[in-house]
Amino acid sequence: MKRIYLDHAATTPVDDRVLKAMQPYLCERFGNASSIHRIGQEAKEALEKSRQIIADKINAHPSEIVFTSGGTESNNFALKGVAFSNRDKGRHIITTRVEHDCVLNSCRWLETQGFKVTYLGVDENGMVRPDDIRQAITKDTLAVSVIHGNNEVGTIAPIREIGKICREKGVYFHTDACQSFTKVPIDVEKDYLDMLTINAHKIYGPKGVGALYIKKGTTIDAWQHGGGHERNLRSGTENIPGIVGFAKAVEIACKSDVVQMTEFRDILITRVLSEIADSSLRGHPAHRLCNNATFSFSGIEGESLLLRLDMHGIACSTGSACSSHTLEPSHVLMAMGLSHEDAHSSLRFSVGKENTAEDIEHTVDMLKKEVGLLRKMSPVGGMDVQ
Amino acid sequence: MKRIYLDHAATTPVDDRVLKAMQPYLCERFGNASSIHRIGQEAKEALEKSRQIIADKINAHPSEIVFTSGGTESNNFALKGVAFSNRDKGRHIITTRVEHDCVLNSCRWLETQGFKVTYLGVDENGMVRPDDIRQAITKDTLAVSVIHGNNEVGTIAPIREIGKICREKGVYFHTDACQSFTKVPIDVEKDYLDMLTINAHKIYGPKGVGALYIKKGTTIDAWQHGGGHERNLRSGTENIPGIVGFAKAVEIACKSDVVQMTEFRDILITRVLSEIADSSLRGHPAHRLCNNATFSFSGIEGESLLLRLDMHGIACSTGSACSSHTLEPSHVLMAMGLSHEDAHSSLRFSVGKENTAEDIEHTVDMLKKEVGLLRKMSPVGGMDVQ
Amino acid sequence: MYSKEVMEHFSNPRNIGVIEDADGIGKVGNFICGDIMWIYIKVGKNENREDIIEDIKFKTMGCAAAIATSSMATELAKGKTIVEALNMTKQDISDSLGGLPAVKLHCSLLATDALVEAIYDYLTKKGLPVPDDVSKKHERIKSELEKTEKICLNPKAQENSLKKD
Amino acid sequence: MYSKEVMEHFSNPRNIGVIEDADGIGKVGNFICGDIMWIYIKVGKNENREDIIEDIKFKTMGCAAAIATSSMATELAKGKTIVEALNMTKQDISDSLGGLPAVKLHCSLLATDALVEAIYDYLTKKGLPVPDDVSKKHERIKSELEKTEKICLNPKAQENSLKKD
Ligand SMILES: Cc1ncc(COP(=O)(O)O)c(C=O)c1O
Ligand SMILES: Cc1ncc(COP(=O)(O)O)c(C=O)c1O
Repeated sequence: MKRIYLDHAATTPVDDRVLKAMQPYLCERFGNASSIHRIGQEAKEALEKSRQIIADKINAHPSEIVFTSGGTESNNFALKGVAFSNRDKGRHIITTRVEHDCVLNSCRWLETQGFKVTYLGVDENGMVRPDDIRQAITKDTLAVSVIHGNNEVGTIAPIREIGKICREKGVYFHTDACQSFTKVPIDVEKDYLDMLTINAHKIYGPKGVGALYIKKGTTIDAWQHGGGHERNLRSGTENIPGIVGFAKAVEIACKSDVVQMTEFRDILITRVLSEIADSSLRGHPAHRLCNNATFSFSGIEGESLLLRLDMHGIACSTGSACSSHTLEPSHVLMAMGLSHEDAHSSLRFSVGKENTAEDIEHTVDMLKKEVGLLRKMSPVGGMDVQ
Repeated sequence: MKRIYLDHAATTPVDDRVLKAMQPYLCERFGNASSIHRIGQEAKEALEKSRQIIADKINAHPSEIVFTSGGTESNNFALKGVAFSNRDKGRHIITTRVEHDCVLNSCRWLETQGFKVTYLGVDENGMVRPDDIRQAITKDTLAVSVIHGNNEVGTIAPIREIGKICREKGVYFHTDACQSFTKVPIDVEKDYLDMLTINAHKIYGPKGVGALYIKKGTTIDAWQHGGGHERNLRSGTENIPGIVGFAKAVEIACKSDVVQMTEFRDILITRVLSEIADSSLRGHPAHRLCNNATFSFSGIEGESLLLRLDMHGIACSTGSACSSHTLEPSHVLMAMGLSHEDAHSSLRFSVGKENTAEDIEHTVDMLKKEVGLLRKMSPVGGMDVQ
Repeated sequence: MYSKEVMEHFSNPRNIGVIEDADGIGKVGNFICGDIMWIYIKVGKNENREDIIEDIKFKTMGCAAAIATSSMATELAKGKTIVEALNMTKQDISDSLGGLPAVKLHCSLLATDALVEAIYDYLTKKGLPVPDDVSKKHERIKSELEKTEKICLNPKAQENSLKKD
Repeated sequence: MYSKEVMEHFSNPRNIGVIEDADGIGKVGNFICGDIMWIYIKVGKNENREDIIEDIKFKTMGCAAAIATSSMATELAKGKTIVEALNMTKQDISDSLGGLPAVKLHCSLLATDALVEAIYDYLTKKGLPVPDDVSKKHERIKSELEKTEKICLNPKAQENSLKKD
């Protein structure tokens, strides 16, 4: 059975070219970039070359890139680092109800440390309203953090507009771009960004590597203390193979992949909506990530559909976390105003560059079959569909 | 020119068997361990199997192992997590003046957050006195953190004795075992450990992976917040290839490697002390890591000796950080009571399992030659040597 | 994550469907977790003239555990006397399925609840005496259903959810 | 980390040694960084009867930058008049070496200081007039030396050091 992986928003395989770039730095050029001997200096060079590549991609200066262990660390660092460093200037942070949990839970933790957080709502498409942000900013506001491409429903936030508001009001603007990086163009200057979170394992790079862009002049405390690596902003022996792989992944990301993913996503959306009754697209119809197709199928619980597709070798993800780890429906879908039932009946497909047109067609065929089967089992709306 | 790497305390190459174990998890079994489809569950299995291997090595239960991005993160997490979680019970932490910077700088940061830290001195061999710890513990003391195998001079602390004192007094005991792990036996039960920091890149595993052992029942806050990974103690998509590599590195670590490293270390020490005048061994003569040989060569600055050896393809490290990043001499050597001059004239050789007897002999030969040359240049004590 | 038995019952669930002229119907659901389970029973007599569950069908919207427990519960109940069926515990179901993940244990409770409700429905419809513990269970199930429905309408409830990737 | 020129002078330093009958000796050192530099000069006359540095040697204990700057400074000074030599700046030395890492810039200052001290020694020994700026420099160098020696004896100074691996 051929495996069809449609869960690229969760993680991606490492691209062969990325692996090839990493390999020399594992066994041969394995030096510690802090060592002054040749083998250490080789590592250092690889580190700085990687930093340059990533900086170039977002129009930043290399000295503004701090490598981390991933998106979670970058988001924790950005929010906590800025909050602790500026606590005498203010105690208020603004974010949204559709952030990734690492932003939300960093904010919740900051609330236990004397900070105040505003969690802004979104519209039914998962879109935050820039005007809400403008209105939420007070004299006490330190920073605004808004997810760029939503990991669950794919909605793309208007970061340039939000960034402009923040710059005008003199508050820091951070965006979590783990899902959008290399898919949606990002220019830290034009987007008025002060901080930007990116990671490697969503773009065919290795797990355990990320970065935080920190605009020059930003007041931020280190969050991981130690030997003073990364210009004293993030200590810890640099994961050179991982960082080299990250840079390679950035280097090979290309427009044509985005075009192809968009095409596949659109086939998926068009066929599902037209061929499966009582199915709805979640997230913004136009402003959405090129690889995200999230649906609700009424009368069906997402996890069972996911597992039945898995039996056909098709990997996707529930919009809801219920099925795996907690019993509560996705906070993102709930923030968009979905009922519990609709939230539970959601499934996320996220396409990747290695998918084929047949993968997509086969997925829709299997989806139709399994939705039909599960609806036959379902007491809810089961009579009138199929 | 053959390269002779004698800086294994800084980092090690990845063992071929480790690389082989990691490889499938990069490109094929690349799943996110939180995903419930098969490819995610495969990753989850690999994760839990790795956790078991590491737990077994230190006589812990798998649920007591939390994976992190490295030794620095583990140390930050241990100290800050316990401090913040127990701040209503006390504000005092005890550590030593010979810790790695990630412990020292975490402590210094905690001092800015209302905690009090005692930095205990050591004797001229870099050995902490358990009795000093006993006396430093007050009613306000939350935790004691002592480095197991010192990264600069190789001295091994009597953690069992210290652990016993801490257990009796009811304070948490943490040890940073990045240098000693797999070299000195560790048993979390017998050593009365509440927390233990280990990492992979010092034992022929990959960079960017570490773990913190946290004894069941320990009161500790998560330090990196997010999706609730690692039993809600450390969020962030698990670096499966890294973790699998870490476990493999632990699995292949063996007694015979330790025996061989000890032998090479002893040849190095014996030849240097007998053949190079005015050279002294730093660190404890008996209680020392099997791979560490740190010397002072009077009249010579460490960095220049390091770089001259580097020209012969021999990689080692200065005891002092002066040469690379700051101008101050090693805090460890200073804590041992060395003069600035002696501290600056130190060099650390750390052998590894892939070294050969010839590597060691050749290194001593080159060392003799270069020490002679640099002493000819030196105004200090240059007349009476060589 | 799931045992082989769970996956087997989830892949090939037994007793799916409705019984048009059912003697009793039990409808339960935990809206927060998103599981809804309906059980239909047809009651007959055994050689001792005791009420037995002659036929049983279910309709479930829910996760794999919910579907598997529905399937297993109906399998186990079929042919049992009403007294025996009422004595079936969530532990019996989860054991028969080779265990359930901790967060999914509630699914097996849901299945026994649905069965209790179906029997309660049968007894009350027929005007038969309802044993005390069955009434009590029925009250508990009813009140829990109302409670979860209330939480669903309370937007605060969703603020603590965790989602990974 | 270091330029090619620095590595070249470090690998093959020029003018190592002592001048037994030196006309002036300059001894400077930054004990905290661990660099100690001694410069010996032999003074002669050029065709205009000006004092020139006829021969120059050094002894240095220090990092690669300290050795390379000693080597470069002596190379540059050799043959220069005393006035020219005094005008040599740390920038001149670091430029001639293709630049130095920021943390190592002080090494080039050390080399010019050693040269100033050697010339000061020569002038005072000979009873020659010491230009004002040379006296001033000498005072600064002396007081800095005392300062760093004091820090060395103060155990607090070492508490802020950073060491990686
Ligand atoms: C939007 C978003 N932010 C943050 C993260 C966390 O990144 P990481 O898994 O690298 O910690 C993810 C994915 O996991 C994500 O999708
Ligand atoms: C004793 C000790 N602790 C902590 C660390 C930090 O570990 P890492 O480099 O994995 O962050 C190191 C080495 O770098 C070490 O030697």
